Amino acid sequence: MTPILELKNISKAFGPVKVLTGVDFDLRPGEVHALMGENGAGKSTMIRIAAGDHRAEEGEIRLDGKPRRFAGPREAQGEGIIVVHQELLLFPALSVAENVFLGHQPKTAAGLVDWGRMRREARDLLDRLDCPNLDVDQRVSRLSVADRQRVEIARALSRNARVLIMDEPTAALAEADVRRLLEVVRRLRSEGVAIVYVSHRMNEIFEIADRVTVLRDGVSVGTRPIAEVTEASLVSMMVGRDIHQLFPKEDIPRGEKRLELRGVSLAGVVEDISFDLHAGEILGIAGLVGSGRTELAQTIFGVTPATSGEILVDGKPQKIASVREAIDAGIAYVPEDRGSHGIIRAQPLRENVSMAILDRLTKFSVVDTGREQSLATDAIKRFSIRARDARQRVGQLSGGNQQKVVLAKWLATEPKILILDEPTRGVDVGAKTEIHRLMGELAKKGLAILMISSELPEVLGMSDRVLVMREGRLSAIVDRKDASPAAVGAAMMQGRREPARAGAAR
Amino acid sequence: MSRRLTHTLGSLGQEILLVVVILALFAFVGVYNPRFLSENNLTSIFVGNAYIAVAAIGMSLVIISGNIDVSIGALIGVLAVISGLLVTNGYPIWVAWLAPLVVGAAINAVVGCLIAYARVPSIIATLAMLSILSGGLITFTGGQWISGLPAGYQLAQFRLFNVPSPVWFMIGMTILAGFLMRYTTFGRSVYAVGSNPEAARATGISYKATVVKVFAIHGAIGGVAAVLFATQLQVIQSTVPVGLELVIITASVVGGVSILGGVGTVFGSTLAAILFAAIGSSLIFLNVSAYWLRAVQGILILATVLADMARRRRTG
Amino acid sequence: QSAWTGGDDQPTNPLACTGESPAPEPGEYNGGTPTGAPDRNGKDLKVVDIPKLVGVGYFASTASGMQEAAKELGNITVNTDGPTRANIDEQITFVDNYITSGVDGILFAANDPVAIAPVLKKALDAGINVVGYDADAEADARQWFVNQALPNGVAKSMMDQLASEIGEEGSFAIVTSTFTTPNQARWISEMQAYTEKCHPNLKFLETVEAQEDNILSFNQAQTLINKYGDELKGILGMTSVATPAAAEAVQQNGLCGKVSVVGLALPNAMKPYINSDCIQSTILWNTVDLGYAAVEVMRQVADGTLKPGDKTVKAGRLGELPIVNQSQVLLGQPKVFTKADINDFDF
Amino acid sequence: MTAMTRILIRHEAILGILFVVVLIAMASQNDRFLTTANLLNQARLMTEVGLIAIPMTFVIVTGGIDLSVGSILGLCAILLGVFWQNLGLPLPAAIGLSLAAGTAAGFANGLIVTRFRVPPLIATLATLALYRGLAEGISQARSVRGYPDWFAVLGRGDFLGIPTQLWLFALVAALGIFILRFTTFGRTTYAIGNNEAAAEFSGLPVERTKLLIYTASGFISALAAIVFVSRVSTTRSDMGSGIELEVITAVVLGGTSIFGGRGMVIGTLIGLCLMQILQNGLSLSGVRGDGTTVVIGAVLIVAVLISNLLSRFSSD
Ligand SMILES: Nc1ncnc2c1ncn2[C@@H]1O[C@H](COP(=O)(O)OP(=O)(O)OP(=O)(O)O)[C@@H](O)[C@H]1O
Ligand SMILES: Nc1ncnc2c1ncn2[C@@H]1O[C@H](COP(=O)(O)OP(=O)(O)OP(=O)(O)O)[C@@H](O)[C@H]1O
Ligand SMILES: [Mg+2]
Ligand SMILES: [Mg+2]
Repeated sequence: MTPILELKNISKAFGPVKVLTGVDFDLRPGEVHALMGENGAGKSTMIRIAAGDHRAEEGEIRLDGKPRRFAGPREAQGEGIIVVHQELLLFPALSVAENVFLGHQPKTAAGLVDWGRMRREARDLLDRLDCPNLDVDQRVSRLSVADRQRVEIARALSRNARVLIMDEPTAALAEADVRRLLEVVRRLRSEGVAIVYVSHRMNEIFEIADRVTVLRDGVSVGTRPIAEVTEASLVSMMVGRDIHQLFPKEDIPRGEKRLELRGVSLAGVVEDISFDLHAGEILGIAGLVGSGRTELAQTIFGVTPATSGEILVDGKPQKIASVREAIDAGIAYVPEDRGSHGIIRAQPLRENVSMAILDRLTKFSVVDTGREQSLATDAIKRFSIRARDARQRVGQLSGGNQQKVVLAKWLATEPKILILDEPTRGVDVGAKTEIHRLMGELAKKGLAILMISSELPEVLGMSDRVLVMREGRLSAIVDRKDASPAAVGAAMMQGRREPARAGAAR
Repeated sequence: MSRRLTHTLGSLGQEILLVVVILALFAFVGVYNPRFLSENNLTSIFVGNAYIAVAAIGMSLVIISGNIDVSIGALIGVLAVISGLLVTNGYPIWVAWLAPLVVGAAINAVVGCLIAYARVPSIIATLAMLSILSGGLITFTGGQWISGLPAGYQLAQFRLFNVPSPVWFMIGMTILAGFLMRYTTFGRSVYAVGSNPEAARATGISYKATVVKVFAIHGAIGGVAAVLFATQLQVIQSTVPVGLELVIITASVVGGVSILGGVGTVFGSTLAAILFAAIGSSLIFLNVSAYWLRAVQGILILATVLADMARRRRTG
Repeated sequence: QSAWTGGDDQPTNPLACTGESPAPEPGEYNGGTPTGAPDRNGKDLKVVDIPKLVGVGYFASTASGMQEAAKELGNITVNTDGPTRANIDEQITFVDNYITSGVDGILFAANDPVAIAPVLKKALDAGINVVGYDADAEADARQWFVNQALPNGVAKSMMDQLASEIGEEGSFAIVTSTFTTPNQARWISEMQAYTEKCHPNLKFLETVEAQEDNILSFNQAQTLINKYGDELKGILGMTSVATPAAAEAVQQNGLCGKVSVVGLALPNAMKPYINSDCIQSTILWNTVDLGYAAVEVMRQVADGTLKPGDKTVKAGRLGELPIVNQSQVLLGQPKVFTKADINDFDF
Repeated sequence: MTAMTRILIRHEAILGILFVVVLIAMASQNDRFLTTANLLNQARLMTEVGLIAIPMTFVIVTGGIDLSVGSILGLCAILLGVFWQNLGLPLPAAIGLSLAAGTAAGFANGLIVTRFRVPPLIATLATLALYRGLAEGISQARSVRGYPDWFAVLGRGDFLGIPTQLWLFALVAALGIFILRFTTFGRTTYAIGNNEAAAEFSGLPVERTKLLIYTASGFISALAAIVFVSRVSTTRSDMGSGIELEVITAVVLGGTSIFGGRGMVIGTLIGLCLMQILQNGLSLSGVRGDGTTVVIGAVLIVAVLISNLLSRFSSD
């Protein structure tokens, strides 16, 4: 069978940085071809080349066996090559329906945009993805990350794709949504669509992929049928070494009580939460997307101060009405949205690391740059951040290294309580284990850690206790010894209303 | 259905607010002095400011696309003078009417290229254009007014069904532009580019081409405004009204076009332009000392914007 | 409203209602003197003309009068340069730069008499001859000022003309540029004083601002017409921008003969309305002559032939001009142009 | 890339080179240009714009803009006169009150921007009209004159052979450089401009910083008003109109990104001086004011184009 799409000997550099070197890739009709690799391995770049978004310096693209050059994304789309982008390229100010159809709106006979048909067809597509609650007239800026991901997928489905490329489509989705998406992928495959599927989640790969290609440092390490690889062999292909222990959890004796919540609520989002957190403990929070975990964390951290209830730090009631007060109380929060809440891309590593403790680095409100510099170089060493020096802009680092910068920034505040919100989202296996190892170390030093994660294995692997949230409420607290995927999963889903059927909601 | 209605009302919030404010103003002043509502006065409110409303349509396009233009006042001055010079130098009247559209489109296409291809931020490119156009205008005309305009040139004095042509232009162009923005792919790509240029590119919409087109259309609309400006009286002034660009931008923004791009309609800016004209006129009718005119305008802009913010917060 | 909005608070001096007023005695010279000026008698002069703003017809025509005089004299070059907006700050910068560049003489029309004074004094200190026209500065900041017409004379011409057109009982409104413009403010004050004295039954309605913007002037005149309906008998235009725009509004409303427009305007701008019998007259000094006289005075000041204490000055084709108010050269009485003679003028 | 080349392709460095080139070109055109007297005099003339440009740099670095500075200047000038002459206060007290009023006006801007989250462009567009309107309403078109001689020292006098206001300007500029470059306040300013949410999540006082910056902008505008009144020894309600565009031109010419997050006070100073010597030098070489305006517009575009072009060769 001739491949529908073929990349031959592709090389690409951004300025002096070589990102892809002589990569080969082929895609057959009716297959799901997984693409894997560490952060910064060049997956997204390769995809963008195939989609006509970037131009490769060397190599050629063959479509149906014939060489092609794409002048821009529009040409590639004309050939039926459709991409679900990793960074959710949506139009926040426009409606859901319009986001789905922008660039190829249905037209009336007179060549005008047919709004009625556009809304109907958008509705149908969303129903196919099983999200009847998503209103097609809603502005995308008001949607949650998960819903935006759905819109992005609906957009790809709205074009009659021959080649569908999905770059981490499930990064923001929870279990149930992932199931439905995989369903759709299977159906498309059976209709003969060729699919490229990028994900850092192993189980999805094994469930859906027919073949897998692994990139490492911009070089293709190889393409294998899925039956010929195991999780361990994939990991060693990706990182170039074996990883023995994914979750290096150590047992640390529980210290004294650091943080206690008594009936904390944030009107309408988080209701009546009570729990305690001890020194040396890692408390995991599990829950579906939208269950209010981020809101809870941000309430503790003073971003959205609690509307009722009490927060106690070291046994004393603490008023937390702003981020500043939370930091002064010894709380640190590593946010889930790294790009918009964690780092300042345009500023040097040094200034990012010192940002939360600027007031401590000053004499008469003048920043002591000497101390700042040594703080940054220490951080680079301690967290083995791969950066040129402390003056490199954070935006130039890879995702995993950016995450380490955020960690360094917050640990510089010498917190007693560390809240980690999705600490390893979109982080590759290698960096992930490093972050996990670090968490263990910190706990050992007596830090109390609250970790939010949508990856069940991570929650189960790293936590001493697991706190489960559902629809803004606490639904269970499970001890490590009792924490099984089944038990936690059940607490997450329990009593969850079945989404109403399509027509009924309108 | 009702849900859709709420959405439509929600997205037209600013326009409805403006209609309410305008009606309230007319009612209030009308009660105080019924002459305010005479046909004659209503017409003159519309006629004298139609060119601002027309120019604000183009400005709305520019702002929706995520840019801004502070040179439009100077451009209108230049185009009006070009039109006048053509007609006084013996060119046919229709040439004098059309040339500003073409020249305006050409000049602004160049500005659009600077913004799209050379990546000069629009406020800087147009700030520079403001200097170049306004300085160049004086250098070129030496400050002489253009008089001796031939009969039949005064387009803005024509009437159709006893309604002066500027009103027709204002209404017609608003509807045309509203239609263009809502029902054509080009119109939708202007919103897309303003909302998220990166995403627009990935969707196959050319940022560069869209921005250049938006500026060219804005220039052509500026040409229409210039012709209305030039043909209202028997002479053409060779300077630009001071602060005209701010009035036009304010009309757009108070009309609900978000300065952050991607949001708004052209109906709002036309309504806002009408509102400003009505305020100016009503202060005279209310015998409010003209010294306070600008303070009242300022308070009104602020009130409209704050009301809009409050409304947006309420509807989420 | 009792105050004619926009007037200044300076004392007024209304003329007699009828008959010629005697020419006022010049009094003792109160202008300034340049220090250390070189002997410029008969030498080539480099003079700069800095009007209130460039880009309006009014100052374009004074500039053309200056060129005419310069050509006639042959030994003086005049260059007109100024701000594009009637802005005191920019005008000061222009004067300052020309002092540095080393001109022999500065002609100016001040946006603000006080604000411009320090920099003009600086010019005098640098030995530059300084002569004003159209809008004066503080007297000791310049040598001579060529006055186009005395404010009370302007007031009399305007109000007498208005009364003759709308009768002694009519109502009228004023369109001015901005309330802050000194010349207009002065004239309005004088008009108010003169009206109280000589036309006590004329009814003042209100004053509106219209910048130096002809469309806005048109709109404002239009609004006045709509507001007052039949009550409004006359509109006074205080600037050469406002008057033709008001005439246009009257014509477009078909009110020719019902509403009079009286005001200051260049004849060229008013010809269409006067020739079509819509408007009867326009009042102005000859702006070309004003520029012409300013250059003539500058030449004589530099030559030393115009000295403090002189009672008249010879100004080329204009003949002898009287000296009034200590250090002002008076161009003459404002002229009322009518259909009979307006077509003889081209400015 | 070496550190040296990285410094050389900074916009500020390019501008510095451009400045020297213009300086040399102007000096060779006219021997009266490069004299101490002329340069000091130019510095005197640019002080008001320069003063306001310092806080404006901060404002633009946060990604905001303040269009109301010219109106605040006008309002404070009028208030100075009203307090002194109409209310009969001693002049120093009038100065203090006028400074307080400017500060309050800036504070109001800050409140509208931070509390009500109105985009700065719209907020200050509204207060631009409002403050100017207040100035006109309060002054009733009357100007105040006849200030005592000691007051003129600030605007027209010298201290140690250097114009008095230049000392003031130097002080404000030095403070501006110091605060933006070395203090936590400066760091916070940059952080807000680059990523406001991240700054907020790091516990930086975002709202307070913005509020302070807009307030400072009001205060310095009032200070500029005092200097201005002292220089021209009169107050009028139209003072400072249009100055906002000059100030913004100087700041963006100086390399401050209109999108925020990038810029230096040094750059603003160079931009300011470049504009001033262009105006002065061209005028001395016999170019008329309108020609100079055209040249400044062209220089603005060229400066941004060059720095865009060079930044392509740098890694960031
Ligand atoms: N526009 C760009 N300019 C410069 N460097 C870039 C650009 N885009 C990507 N890179 C660099 O290219 C490398 C590959 O990036 P790419 O996004 O393809 O990685 P990826 O495999 O998709 O990683 P992830 O799993 O984190 O999505 C990275 O080092 C990245 O920093
Ligand atoms: N931008 C938004 N606009 C409107 N509602 C939102 C937005 N973001 C989140 N929500 C809603 O807020 C609630 C809580 O969301 P939150 O992000 O806290 O959940 P979470 O459990 O932390 O999930 P995640 O896995 O995304 O972190 C959900 O009902 C969600 O739909
Ligand atoms: Mg990627
Ligand atoms: Mg979350």
